[in-house]
Amino acid sequence: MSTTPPLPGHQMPHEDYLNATYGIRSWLLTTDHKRIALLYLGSVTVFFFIGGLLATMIRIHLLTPTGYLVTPETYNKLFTMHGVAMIFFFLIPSIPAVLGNFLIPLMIGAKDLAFPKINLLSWYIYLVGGSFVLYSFATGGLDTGWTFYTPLSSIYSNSAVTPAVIGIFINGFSSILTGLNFIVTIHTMRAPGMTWFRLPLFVWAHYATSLVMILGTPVIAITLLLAGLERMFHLGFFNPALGGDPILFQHLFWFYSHPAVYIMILPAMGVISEIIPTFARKPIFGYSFIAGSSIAIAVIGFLVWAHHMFVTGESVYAALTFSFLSYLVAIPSAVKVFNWTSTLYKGSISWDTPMIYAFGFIGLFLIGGLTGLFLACLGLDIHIHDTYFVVAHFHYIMVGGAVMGYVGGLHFWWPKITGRLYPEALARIAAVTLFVGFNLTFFPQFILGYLGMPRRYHTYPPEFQVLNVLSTAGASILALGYLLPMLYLTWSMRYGKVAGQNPWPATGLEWKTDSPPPTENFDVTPEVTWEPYDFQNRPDLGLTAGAPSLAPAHGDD
Amino acid sequence: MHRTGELYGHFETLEQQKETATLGMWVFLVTEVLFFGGLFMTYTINRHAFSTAFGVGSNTLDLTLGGGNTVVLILSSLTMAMAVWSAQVGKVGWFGIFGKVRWVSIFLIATLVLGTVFLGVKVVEYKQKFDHHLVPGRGFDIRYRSEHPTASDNPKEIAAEKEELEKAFAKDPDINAHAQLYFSLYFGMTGLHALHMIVGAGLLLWLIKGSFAGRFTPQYNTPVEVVGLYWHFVDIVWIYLFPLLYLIDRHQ
Amino acid sequence: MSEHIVSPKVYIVIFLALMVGTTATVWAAYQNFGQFNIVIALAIATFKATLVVLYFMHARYSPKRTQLVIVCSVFWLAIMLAMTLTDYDTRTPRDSRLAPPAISHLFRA
Amino acid sequence: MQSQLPFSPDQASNFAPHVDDLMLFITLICLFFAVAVTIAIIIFFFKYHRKSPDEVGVPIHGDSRLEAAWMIVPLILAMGMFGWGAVVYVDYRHAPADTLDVYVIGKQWMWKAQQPNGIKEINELHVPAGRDVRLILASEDVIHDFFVPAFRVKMDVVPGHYNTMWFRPTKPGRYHFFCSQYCGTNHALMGGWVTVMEPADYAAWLSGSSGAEANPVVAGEKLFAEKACVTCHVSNGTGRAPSLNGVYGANVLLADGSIVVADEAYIRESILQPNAKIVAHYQPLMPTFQGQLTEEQILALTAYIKSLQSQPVPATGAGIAPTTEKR
Ligand code: HEA
Ligand code: HEA
Ligand code: HEC
Ligand code: CUA
Ligand SMILES: [Cu+2]
Repeated sequence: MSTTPPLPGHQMPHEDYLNATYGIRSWLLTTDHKRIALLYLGSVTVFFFIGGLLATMIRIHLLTPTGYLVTPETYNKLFTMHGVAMIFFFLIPSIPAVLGNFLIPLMIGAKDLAFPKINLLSWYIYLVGGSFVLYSFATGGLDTGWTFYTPLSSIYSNSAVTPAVIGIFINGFSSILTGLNFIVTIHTMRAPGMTWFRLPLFVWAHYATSLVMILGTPVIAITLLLAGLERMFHLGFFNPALGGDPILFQHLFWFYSHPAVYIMILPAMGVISEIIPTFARKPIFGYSFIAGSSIAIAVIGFLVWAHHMFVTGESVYAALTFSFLSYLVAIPSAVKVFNWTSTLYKGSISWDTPMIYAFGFIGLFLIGGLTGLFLACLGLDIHIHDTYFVVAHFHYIMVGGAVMGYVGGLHFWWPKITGRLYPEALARIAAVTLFVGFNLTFFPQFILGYLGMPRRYHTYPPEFQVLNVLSTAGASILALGYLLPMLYLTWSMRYGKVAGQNPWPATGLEWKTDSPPPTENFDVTPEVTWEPYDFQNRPDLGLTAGAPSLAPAHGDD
Repeated sequence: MHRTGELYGHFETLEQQKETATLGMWVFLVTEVLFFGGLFMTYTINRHAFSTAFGVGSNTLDLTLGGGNTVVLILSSLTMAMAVWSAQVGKVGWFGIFGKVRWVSIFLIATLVLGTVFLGVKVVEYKQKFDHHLVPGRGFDIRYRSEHPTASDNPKEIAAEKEELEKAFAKDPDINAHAQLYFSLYFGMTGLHALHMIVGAGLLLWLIKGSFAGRFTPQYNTPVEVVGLYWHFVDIVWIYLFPLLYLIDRHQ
Repeated sequence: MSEHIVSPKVYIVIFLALMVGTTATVWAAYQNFGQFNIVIALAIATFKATLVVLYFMHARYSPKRTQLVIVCSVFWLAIMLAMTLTDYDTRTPRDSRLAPPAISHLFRA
Repeated sequence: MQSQLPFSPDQASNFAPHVDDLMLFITLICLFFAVAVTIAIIIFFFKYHRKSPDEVGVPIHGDSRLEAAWMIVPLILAMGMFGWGAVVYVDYRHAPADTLDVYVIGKQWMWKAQQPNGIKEINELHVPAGRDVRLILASEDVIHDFFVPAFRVKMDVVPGHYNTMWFRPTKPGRYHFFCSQYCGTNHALMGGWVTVMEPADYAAWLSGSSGAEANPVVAGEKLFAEKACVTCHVSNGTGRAPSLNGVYGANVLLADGSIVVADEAYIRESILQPNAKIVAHYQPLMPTFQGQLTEEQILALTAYIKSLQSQPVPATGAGIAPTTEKR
């Protein structure tokens, strides 16, 4: 096994970003966006592991109605820490800071991001924030729910809220700096010929994501700062006993945290928009609509936050406004789904692993997104707010959507990142396992929710047990599904087949340099002369057969 | 990254580099707007709900110090703008015993001095609030000053304050808690602003060092320009803070 | 390089305008305009801020892109303030904020 | 009555059928899109499967009419969902005139209700069928949420605000209510039962219990508060003493390892000679009430403790649950 012969014609490049320099220092002080991406890959995986472990404990605990494993305090800490680790320290940084960091400069033909040192700084800030949060987890944990609602978090909770809040506050700046770097890079660092409408959709998606990062994150930072100060010094911004208003906290919190869900899903949509044309070997359907819908989601996404507050006693007029706008934000998402599906029409579709993840993504995001419409419906939200229906909704989008997109993207670009291919058969098995396990875990939760099981319950009436057991069974399959890629991807770094520049082949600029790329990305600054996702006029891809004998049927553009 | 002169290796031209840096700073300022925005939101909601308490709190602030500080800060913005200009045109002047000095250094030093004056005045104001038990926390007492006047206090002023407080208590029995909210916001907002000034002062020091080393020329003055943007932004925040904090219900 | 150099004269004029603005706010604060005191104060502050942005920060001479960035920041701030206020300003009185529940003493046995 | 969805709780209020219909409507629309997209993907997946390794797909770049169609059609449907949802919601947020007003207070981690005639209940709520009931909600500490799945209604209970919610119970019976806003350690235990009664029964219940002393349970409840039993015996088991919910008739594990059945005699002994039998995991803290209570009062207390059967069963966390086991 250890002496896999390289594919004919493919050889690992002589010098690349991985072996250009050696030693711990050369990694910890690197300003190379590709190395920083790998640093992030390592650290977000740690948090995913922690979050996943906590999730597993949640599911085991819920096997029986009275709770199987832990005390109520501990259970509350489990889901809080699960939410905090997964959202702030895994999913928000995952695709942008790992894949985005690695790929954006490559995709636009730049040598690096605009501010390489700031890029490194943002990783360190992430680490500092993460350490605070881990410190909080280790010293008493955190039991406020990931939403930190006041006055529970600012007055009543006895757990280690302060370090956690400080940690998330600090981590916010990491996110801000990443977003800032991306925006500036995309504006000023594009290679000659790389016009806005030649940008890969992945870059468009990250542009939109970055908008949300820079416009939303500062608000959560200040909000948590205020809540933290209130906790430490009894200031009373959100404490009704002193005249403050707990609802104000929710407004400020969701002003960020709703748009933040688009920080999580937009990059995944970007990944899917790359995978689908590559494996269908045709231009993506409605490029400008997909690009535009990313921006539309980012902008409209800022107008809907109070749909998390329909039953807080929010004014009826405000509720109507926010519900209406929540339905508007579904339209650009619909545009994406329909365009992806149409791209498959008359394609030349392969069943490679990334494509399986892409299909999984569409299916699960569809269910997750559509159930968002249930929640956005005022009359229905009265019933399903804060039940397991909500839990199922967001896991469908975040795990079924965003995490699937992330794992799919990792597979897609793995050859570029490491220069080697993963074992295809194993990867397909893992993808299918994940899909099955996922649905078994979270579908029953929709039913639980409609039946009225509230979320964040360490114990529940016995009539809910059957569905909970199903869900726990699914979760164990899911855990296995995640274990597999972790193992074989690590394995393939050393022993995988050598990939060559462009194994799929795909059309993006990142595939026109070595795998792994050299430190400066391109030996000569490339010049872009082709349209995105164009397989027809790209002899360099080596696809000689061409399209099946059909007149090239252009749409109306 | 390899550097050639002032050009970082991953840029093609100085112009691209400058554009990038300025855009970067502008985008950063956007995040700052929203960062302060959260505080302004909190301010708005609470002022709306407790206008009496906010008036009472605001009237305890010293308008001379606050107004004076406003002038100082705007003046520092002017000197900062002039620093950018002198860097752009590369102006040099004779300063007696110091000999030939670049004007950019002079203006940067002036800005730094003004900034320091501002912070100094802020310290004086904070000290007053401490003395008057107006710092949020257990000892907070909006009546403290009127009940414990010192020799230096003007008796007429104290009497007026007492009367105002009586009226306010009649309107809102929880005025102490609500005034504390005002002071939480006062310290939160001015404190965050002061923090930005301190960071700005650090950046100015760095610039001053660079300017004496002759780093800033008509060809390359991006750092001065970018720090200038930041400094002006901090000025703008104060332009809003001043009326919002110092000028509530002054006419009563 | 197409750098626009603003002359010191402009800077000084702007500075003077800012001083006038400062005086005006203080003056206005001592007049009783009722509800409009706050409006006037904010209008003057916004005027001053605009001057700083346009001239001291050279926004007037900056590329469109920079101007767009500025507009965005103001726009998003406005979203946050305005839409939160839609909730607060349209609540029915009973739902509005009160001191801690006045009925809870009923239950303190 | 309306047909019920297969996966829905009892329909016991005026809102329940509306919400279920709404659910059905949205489910059908969403099912349509989900099925349509899934089928399209599956068909394309197999039909256009790559035949030779270097084959390329047909370059189709897009179609504005299609784009318009799939923006407009979902938009219209979405407006349908919004509109219908809005109607139900506006109805829910505007209580009709002449409601029966019940005060409900949430505090960590129990609910207290007060009927219009002053009767107080803990973790219980009695309401008459067919009458518009309005709950006026207040919180003493953090945010809670009063949620009755069978009624399809919930409303947050926010400190510093009064929120109200209303419903018209339609079917007599006992229905779970929950706290559905996370409020700290025993959030999951902060629930109870709503009892919907025929109006006549409700009237009888009201007058029966308003005769305060006449009803031993009510009298006992009052005593339980007056003699400060509540300060230690917190209903959710977080106090210094075991929760008394469901203790009657249960097996109690004692500190010496033996087990006794908690019958009237045991309860009486526990009150008068608390140190005779110490419950496992608890300290002998309880003062004796010998000589401080009349027999009638002891009976009343016992009756009250017996009535505490319908509370949620506490979990098995250490220090939380009474070490009682139901047979
Ligand atoms: C990545 C994360 C993510 C994403 C993308 C979304 C997307 C959406 N979410 Fe979700 N949501 C969460 C994560 C996410 N959400 C989380 C974490 C919570 C809980 C927070 C907490 O309380 O802890 C939550 C909670 C939540 C609530 C509050 C529920 C409650 O507490 O009562 C609501 C209410 O409106 C909502 C709505 C929506 C809507 C309308 C969308 C839309 O953007 C979805 C749009 C997509 C589609 C609609 C599918 C594609 C469209 C078609 C195929 C066409 C057909 C469409 C029509 C007919 C219109 N979400
Ligand atoms: C990115 C976000 C994210 C992700 C990926 C997940 C992943 C999972 N979540 Fe989580 N979840 C949240 C975000 C997320 N969740 C949030 C925000 C909340 C709300 C918190 C709150 O209420 O405050 C929540 C709440 C939540 C609840 C509700 C708790 C409650 O309300 O009482 C449940 C219950 O089932 C749950 C389950 C799971 C499961 C089974 C997974 C699985 O997908 C996890 C699978 C992953 C692994 C298991 C790790 C990787 C696997 C290995 C390394 C293999 C080896 C490991 C083992 C063999 C154990 N989550
Ligand atoms: C100072 C705290 C305190 C007060 C006040 C108090 N108790 Fe107790 N009670 C305890 C403790 C501790 C125990 C468990 C140890 C034991 O069995 O003595 C207990 C046990 C009991 C038991 C047995 C419970 C079981 O699970 O078997 C009953 C019944 C009881 N108390 C009733 C009452 C009544 C009725 C009152 C008021 C008249 C009261 N208690 C007041 C502390 C208190
Ligand atoms: Cu009270 Cu949850
Ligand atoms: Cu949302």
